[in-house]
Amino acid sequence: MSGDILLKIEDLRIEGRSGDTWSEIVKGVDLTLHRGEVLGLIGESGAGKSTVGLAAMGYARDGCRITGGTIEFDGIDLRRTSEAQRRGLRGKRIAYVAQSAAASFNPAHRLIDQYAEGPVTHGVMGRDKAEEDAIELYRRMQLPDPEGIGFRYPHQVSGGQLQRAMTAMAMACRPDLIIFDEPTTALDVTTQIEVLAAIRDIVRQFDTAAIYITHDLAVVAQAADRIKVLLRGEEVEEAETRAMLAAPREDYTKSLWAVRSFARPERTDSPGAALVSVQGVSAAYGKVPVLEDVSFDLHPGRTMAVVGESGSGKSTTARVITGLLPPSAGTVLFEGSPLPPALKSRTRDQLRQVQMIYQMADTALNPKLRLRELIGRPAQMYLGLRGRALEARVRDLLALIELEPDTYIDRLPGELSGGQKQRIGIARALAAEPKLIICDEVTSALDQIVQEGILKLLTRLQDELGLSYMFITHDIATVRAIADDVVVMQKGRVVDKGPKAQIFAPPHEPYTELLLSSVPEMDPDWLTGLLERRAAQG
Amino acid sequence: MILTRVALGIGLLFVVSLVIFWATELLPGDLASQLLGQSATPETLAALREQLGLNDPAPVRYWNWLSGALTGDFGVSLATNRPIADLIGARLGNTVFLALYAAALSVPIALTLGILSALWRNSIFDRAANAGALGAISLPEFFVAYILVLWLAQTGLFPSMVRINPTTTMGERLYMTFLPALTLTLVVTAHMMRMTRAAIINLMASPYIEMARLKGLSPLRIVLRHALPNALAPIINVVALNLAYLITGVVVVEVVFVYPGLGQLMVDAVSNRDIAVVQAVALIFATAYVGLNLIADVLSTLSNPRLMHRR
Amino acid sequence: MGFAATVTLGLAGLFALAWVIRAGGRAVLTGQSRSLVNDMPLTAAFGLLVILIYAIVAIAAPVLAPFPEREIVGSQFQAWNAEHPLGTDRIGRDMLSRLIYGARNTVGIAFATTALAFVVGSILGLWAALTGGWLDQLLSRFVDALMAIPALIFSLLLLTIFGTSVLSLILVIAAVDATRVFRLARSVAQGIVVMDYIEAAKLRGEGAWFLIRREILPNAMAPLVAEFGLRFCFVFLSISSLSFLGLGIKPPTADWGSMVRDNATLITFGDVTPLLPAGCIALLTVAVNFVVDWQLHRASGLKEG
Amino acid sequence: MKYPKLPAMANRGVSRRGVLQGAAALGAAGLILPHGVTSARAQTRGGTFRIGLGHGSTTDSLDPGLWDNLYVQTFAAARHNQLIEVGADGQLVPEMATSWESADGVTWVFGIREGVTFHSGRTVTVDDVIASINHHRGEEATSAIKTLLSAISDVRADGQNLVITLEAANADLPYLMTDYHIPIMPATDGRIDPASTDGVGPYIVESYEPGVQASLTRNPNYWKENRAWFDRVEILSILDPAARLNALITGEVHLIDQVDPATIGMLEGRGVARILSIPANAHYVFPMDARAAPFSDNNVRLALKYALDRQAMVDTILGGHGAVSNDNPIGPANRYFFADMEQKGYDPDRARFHLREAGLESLDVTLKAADAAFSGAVDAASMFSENARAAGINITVDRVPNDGYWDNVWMKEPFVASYWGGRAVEDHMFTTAYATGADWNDSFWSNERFDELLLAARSEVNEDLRREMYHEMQQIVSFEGSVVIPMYNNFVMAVANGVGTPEQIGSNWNLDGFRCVERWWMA
Repeated sequence: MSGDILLKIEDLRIEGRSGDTWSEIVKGVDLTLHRGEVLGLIGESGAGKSTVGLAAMGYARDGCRITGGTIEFDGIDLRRTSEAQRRGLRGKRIAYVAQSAAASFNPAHRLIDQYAEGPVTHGVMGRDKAEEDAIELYRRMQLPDPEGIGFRYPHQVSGGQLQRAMTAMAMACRPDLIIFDEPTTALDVTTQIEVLAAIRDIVRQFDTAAIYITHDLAVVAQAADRIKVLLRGEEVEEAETRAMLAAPREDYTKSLWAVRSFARPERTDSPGAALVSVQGVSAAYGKVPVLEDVSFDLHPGRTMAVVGESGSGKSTTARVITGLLPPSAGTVLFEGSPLPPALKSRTRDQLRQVQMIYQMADTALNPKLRLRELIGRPAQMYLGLRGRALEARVRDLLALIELEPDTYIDRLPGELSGGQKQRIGIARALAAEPKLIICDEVTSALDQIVQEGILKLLTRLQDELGLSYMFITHDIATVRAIADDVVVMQKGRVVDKGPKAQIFAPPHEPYTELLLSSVPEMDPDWLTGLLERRAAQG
Repeated sequence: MILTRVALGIGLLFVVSLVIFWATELLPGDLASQLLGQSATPETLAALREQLGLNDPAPVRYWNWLSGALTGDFGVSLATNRPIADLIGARLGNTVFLALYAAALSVPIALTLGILSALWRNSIFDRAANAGALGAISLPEFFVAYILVLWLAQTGLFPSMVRINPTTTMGERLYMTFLPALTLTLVVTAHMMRMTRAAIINLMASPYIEMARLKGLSPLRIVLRHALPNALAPIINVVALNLAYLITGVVVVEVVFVYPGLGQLMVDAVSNRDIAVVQAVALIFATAYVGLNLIADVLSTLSNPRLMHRR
Repeated sequence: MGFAATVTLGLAGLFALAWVIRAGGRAVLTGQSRSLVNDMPLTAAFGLLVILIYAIVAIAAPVLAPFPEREIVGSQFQAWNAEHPLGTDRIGRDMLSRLIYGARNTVGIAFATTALAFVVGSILGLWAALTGGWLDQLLSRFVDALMAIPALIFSLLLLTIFGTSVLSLILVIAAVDATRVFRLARSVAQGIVVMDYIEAAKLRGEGAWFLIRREILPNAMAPLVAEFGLRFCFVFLSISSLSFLGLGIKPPTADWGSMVRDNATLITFGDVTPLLPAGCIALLTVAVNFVVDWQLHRASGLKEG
Repeated sequence: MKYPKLPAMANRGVSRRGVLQGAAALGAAGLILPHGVTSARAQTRGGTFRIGLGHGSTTDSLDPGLWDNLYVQTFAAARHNQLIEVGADGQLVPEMATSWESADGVTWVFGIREGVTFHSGRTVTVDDVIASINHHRGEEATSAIKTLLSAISDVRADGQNLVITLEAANADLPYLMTDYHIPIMPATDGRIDPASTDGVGPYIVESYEPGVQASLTRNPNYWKENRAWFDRVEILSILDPAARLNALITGEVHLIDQVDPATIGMLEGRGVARILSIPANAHYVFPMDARAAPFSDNNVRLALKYALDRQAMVDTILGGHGAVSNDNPIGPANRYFFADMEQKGYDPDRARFHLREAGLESLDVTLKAADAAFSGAVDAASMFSENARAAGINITVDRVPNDGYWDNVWMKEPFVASYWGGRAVEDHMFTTAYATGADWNDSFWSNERFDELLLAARSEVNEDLRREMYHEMQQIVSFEGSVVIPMYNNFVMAVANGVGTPEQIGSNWNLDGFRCVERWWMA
C-alpha cells in the first residue's frame, strides 16, 4: 500500500467569485497521497471537496482561483509549472472521472473516439493500439459487448455503463492518479454497487492511486483506504477507513449519518378509509406503456412510500393522480368519489386537495418570483385571501417551515440554499391547505443533514395538520425513516405493497430483496461480502 | 420527416402566392394604367385592359395563374409579353451567383471570427470584432456600397458597376461582382459571427468541455473538436437564414451596382402591377427561403447523433 | 483625414467619461445599485452614457437645436462653418439642428415600432409555445409564410397600399419585425414550458394569461431584451432602405434613415456629411448592444441575437 | 435611386405633351430645309458610346404605342427613323419623308424616300409607313397617341407618295409626324410587328435586356452621311443617381442624364466631364383644383403665387439650370412669349393682402408631391411650404409614393406637384391643359375670355393681333389661372470629356432630341 508519496498538497487556499467579490472557499487544506493509495474525500455540498480534487490536477474552475499553498505531484509543483506542462500531465498522469458521465461525455462523438483522444494527443499510443486497448479495458470494466459498445454514442448507453466507460477512459493512459468525483451518486442503488465494484477492482488491478470524492460514507467505505472529512473548505478529520467508521472523533462526522438514527415512531393505529384509491390504472406516453394495472390505497394521515428505480413508474403514478396524465385504463378515487381523469375537467377544490412537491426545487420554483408571491399565490387562488390576510398567511407559512418571515418574504429563490428552496416548495403546497401532498424525490438532491431537517419538518407537519403523504423515493434509508406503508414498483408494475414492518421483514419479494440488499452499509467489507453472496447464489 | 417538411413547404408556397396576389390586388392602379401612365385616356385604358385580360374578377385571374403555375407554366409577362421563364432565367442565375459569391466570402470569415472571439472571449480582439460587427450592420447597405465605391472603384481598383453579358468569362465576372459581394459580406457577416460566438460560448460551461480540459487538450482543439460540433445546429440555421437573405433581400445592392438580379425585377414588377412576374419571383424567393431552411434542418439533424442514431 | 481624428478623439472622450462616471458610481453608490455598477464592464458604461446622451438630446431637442427643424436658413450644402457647425442640407436647412431633431423622431419612431413588434410578437410566441397543438401550428406556419416574403419587398407592398404616414410606417415595420420576434419568443418559451414550476402552476389551475404574464415572460426576458437591442437599431435601417425606395418618413420631418439617403450622393465626392446621420445610427446601435450584451452576461450568458 | 418606375413617370410628361413640339421658329407649314443642320467638323468615326440613363424598367415594352421613357425613346432613336426629324435648331428636317405639302391643310401628301433599306435588308415602301401610322389608330389600338391621331380620317398610298386625310384642317400635321411614337417599321400584310426591333435607323440592335442594357452596332447601310459616328452604342439603365455619377466618374459611361443638381458643382470640379444644360419650354407646376374651395377663389391662388421664392427654387432644385417662370406655361423659346409681363416675386405681404382679400387670416392646405412628378418635387414642395409660412400660409407637404402617382394623385387631389414638357406651339400648350374641359386640364380651370381668345387666335392671320391675343392669354393664366409655375427646367446632362458634341444641341427633347447617338462623336 503505502509506497512513496505521489501527491502532496499543503495549505491549499482557493477563492471563488460571486459577482466581483472573491471569497475563500478552500481554507488551507493539507493532503498527502501515496502511490496506489485510495483516499476518500467526503463532505456536504459546499465543503469544497470537488474543488480540492480538481486542484490536485492544478485546475481551477471558471470563477475559482488557487491563491495559496503548494500542490506537488510526483515532485512537480503544479502551481509553478507552465500551463502547457500541466496540460501534459492532465489525462496522461492524472485523470478525472466526473459525477455525471451522461453530461461529461461529448454527445457528438462516439465513446471510443473520446477514449482514444487522450492517448493519441498525449502520444502514448497510436489510434489502432488505443482502440484495442479500449476494448480490453471495457472488458475489464465488465461492460456488455466490449467490442461494440465503444462505437456507440453516449446517448445510446445507459448511465451505469457510461460511468464505467468513463472510468475506462480515465485509465486509458494508465495514469498514476485518478480523481473520482461522486462517480456513483447519480445512479440507482442496484447499478451503484456494480459500478462501485468495477471501479474498486480496476484501481486495484493497475495499482492506481485515487481520490474518491463523495457525500456518502457508506459508499466511500467500500473503496477507500483512508477517509478525509471536509466542512466548508476545512479539514474536519482524517483517519484510516475502519478507524473512522468504528470511532469518528468529531461530532460533525458523527452527524453525517445521523439521518439513519432518525426514524418516526411506528404507527400502531389501523388505517382509516382510503383517502386516495388507485384502481387498476394503466397509462402510456403515446404508444409506450409506462404503467400496467397499478392499484393501491392511500390512507388519511399516513405516509405511503413508493419505492423503485428510475423508470419504474413512480413519478408517472403521481402524474396520473394529479391528472397531468389521464390513465388509459382504471380510475383514481378521492374520498370514495372518482376524480376526473384530465386536469382541465377537475374543479378548483379537487385541484386544491392534492398538492405536489418536486425533486428539483430549482426548477420547481419560478426564479423570477419573490417568496411572497410564490407562497401567496395558491392561498390567493384557492382561499381568496387578499392584501393583509394574504400577507399574514404567507408569514404564518414561512414560520411554519422555520424560515424567519421578515428576512425571507421578499427574497428570490436564487437567494436561498437548496434546503430552504425545498422548504418553500413545502410551504407552497401547504398554502393550498390540501389533504394529500405528493413528495417526488424531495430529499434525493439534498445533503444528508438537510434531508434530515426536511424529513423532520414533514413528519411534524403531518402530525400537526393530519396530512397524508405519497412519498416517492429510491432511497431505502428514507423509507425506513418515515414511511407507514410501502409500495414497491418495477417496470410500471406494483411488485410488493403493505405496511412498512411487513415489507422490511423477511421473507421478501425477490426484487424487494435486491433493492434492500443493495443499500450500502457502513461496513468496509459489505461490498465484498455482498458480491460473494450474490456470486454464490449465481 | 423530410417528406412532411416538403409538403408543409409547398402549402407554405401556396399561402405566400395568395398573400402576394391579395396584396398586389390592393395596390392602387393596375398594369394598364401603369403602362399608359399619364397618357391614359378611358378608351385606351379599356382597350388595353381588355387585351391584357384585366377585366376578369380577381379569383378568376388567380385561378388562371395558379392552374398555369401548377403545370409549370408561369405564363408571360403581361407588360412585355416575354415568357416569364426566360425573363427570370438569367436574373435568377445572377442572383444565385452573387449570393454564393457573398456567402463564399462571408461564411468562412464569420465562422473564423466567431470561433476566435469565443476562444479569446472578453479579450481586446473579441470586443473589437464585436464592435466592428455592430458598426457594420448599423450602416444602411447602399451606404456601405457607396463608401466601397468611393474607396475601391474611384481609385480604379474595381468597376463601380456590373456589366455582364453572355461573353463575360468567370474571371471577369468574379472581378466585376466583387464590390457587390463585398458589400453583402459586410452586411451579413456580423450576424453570423455573433451567433457562432454565442453558440460556442453557450457550450463552454458544459461538463464535457471541462472533461476535455481535464484530458489535457489544447484550447483550440477543445473549441474545434468539442464545442463546435455541438454548436453546429444554431450556426447552420443562422447561415441558412443569411443565405436566404442574400438571395431575397438584396434589391438595394442590385440597384446601386446596376446588377440585373431578381430583386430589381420584383420591384419593377410590383410598381408595374405585372402580377404574373411578381408572383413568379415571390415564389422563387419563398422557395429559396423554405428550401434553405429545410436543408438547414436536415444538416443540423445530420450533425446531431442523438437524432441520427436512435438508441 | 481630420474628420477621422475628430471621431476617434470623440469616442475616446466618451469612454474616458464613462470610466470616470463608473468610478464615481462605485465610490458613491451602495447596496443593490452598487453591485450593479460593480460588475459593469467599461463597454456597458459607455453604452449607457451614449444612450443617456441620446435621450437628453431627444427630449431637449428644441432647446439644443440652434435652428428650427424645417426652416431653410441658407443656401444648400454649405460647408461646415461657424454659423452652421455641420453645414446645411440639400435645401439649405441646418444640418446640426436636423440631426438633433432626428434623434427625437428617429429614436421615438424606432422605439414605438420595436415596442409594438415585441408586444405582439412575444405574446403570440409565448402563447403558441404554451398552448402548442393546432394553434401553435397555425401561427407558426402563418409566420413562416410571412417570413418567406422578403421583408423589404413586403413592407414596400404594404406601404404602397396604406401610404407612408408615420403611423403606417410604424405599423408595417412592426408587423414585419413581429414575425421575427414571434419565432424567437416561441423557441425560448419552449425551453421554459417544460419546467416544473410551469407544471406546478398548471396543477394549480392557472389560466394561460397568468402563465404567460407571471411564469413564462419574466424568464424569457433576457433573450428577448437582446433581440430588442438589435431590432431597435434595425428599424433605422429599414426606414433608410425604404426611403431608398422612396417610401421613408415624410418631409420635413428629420429622421436619420432618410437623411442618410438624402445626402448619400455626396459620399461619391468624399463629402462626410452623409456620414453624420449614419454615424449617429451606428453609435447608438453599438451602444445599445454593449448594454444588452452586459445584461445578457448578467443573466448568465444567454445567446445574443 | 428614385423608385425604379419614377424617372420614367417624370418623363411621361414629355411623352404626352411634347407631341407636335419642335418647330420653334416655324409658322407656316410645308417649308422644307436641307437636313443635317448641325454642321459636322472634326468628327471622327469609331469608338463605343455608352449612355447611362436614370430610366428604363424591366417591364419596358417594344411596342411603339407604349414607349414612355427616355430609355426606350433613346433606344428607339438609335434604331429607327421617322417621317420627319426635328433639327437641333428646331427646324423640321426630312427623314423618311422627302417632302410634304397640303393645299387645304386637310389632305397632306408626303413624298417617301426611296432605296432605303431596313436592317433586315428589305427596302422601305409606302405600305410600311402606312402600317407604322395605323398601328396607333383604330378601335383595338392601345397606343398612347391614339387620341392625337384620331384627327386623321384616312391614310393611303398614292404611288411612292403617302396621302393623309384629316377630319379638319390642321397646319401642324408635320409636327405630329415627328412624334417618336411613330417610327417607320417593316410591315407584313398591313401590320407592323410591335415586338420587332427592325428599323432603318443608324444602329442595328445586337442585344437588348429591358431595364438593363441595349447594345447596338453601326448600320453600315445608313442612308445619312456624316451621321452615326460611333461603331457601337450601349445604352445602360442606371436608376440610382449616385451609381450614375460613379459610372461617369469611373469612365464606365460617357453620358448620363438627370444629374443631381446638388452635385453638379462637385462633378465639374472633377474635370472628367462637362455639363450640358439646354434651356427648354419644359416647366414644373403645382396645379390647384379651381373647382373647389379654397382654390376656387383667385385671391387664394394669387396669395400662393406670391408666397414662394422662385429664384431660390431655381438655384436649389435646379442648381441654377433653369429659369424663373411667371406662372406661365409658355416658355422663352416660344414665338409669342410675353417677356414684359409683370414678374411676380417672393412677397409675403402681398400674399397676406390677397389672403385678407379672400377674407382669410391664414390658410391651411395640403400639397401632395412625389419625385415622380419631377425630380426634386418633394424638396421643392418643402421649400414652398417654408416660404409660405412667412405669409401665414401653412402648406403641409404630403410625400406620397411615386408608385401610382399619376393614377391616384395627379388630377385627383386638389393641390399637387406636376410637370409639363412644354410646347413649341402656344395653341397646343393651351389647348391641352388650359382650355375649359380639356383632357389634361389638371387645374380644372375655366375662363370664358381665355377660351374665346384661344379659338380666335387659332384662326387669326395677323401676326400682331395674334401676338396680343397670346400675350393676353398668358396674362390671364398667370394672374387668374390655377397653376403655380415656379420655373422652367433645362435638360441637364453630363458628358465625358472624350465625347464631341455639336455647338447647338436640340432642345425639343432631352439628349439632343434623343439623337445624341447619331449626332455626337468620339473627339
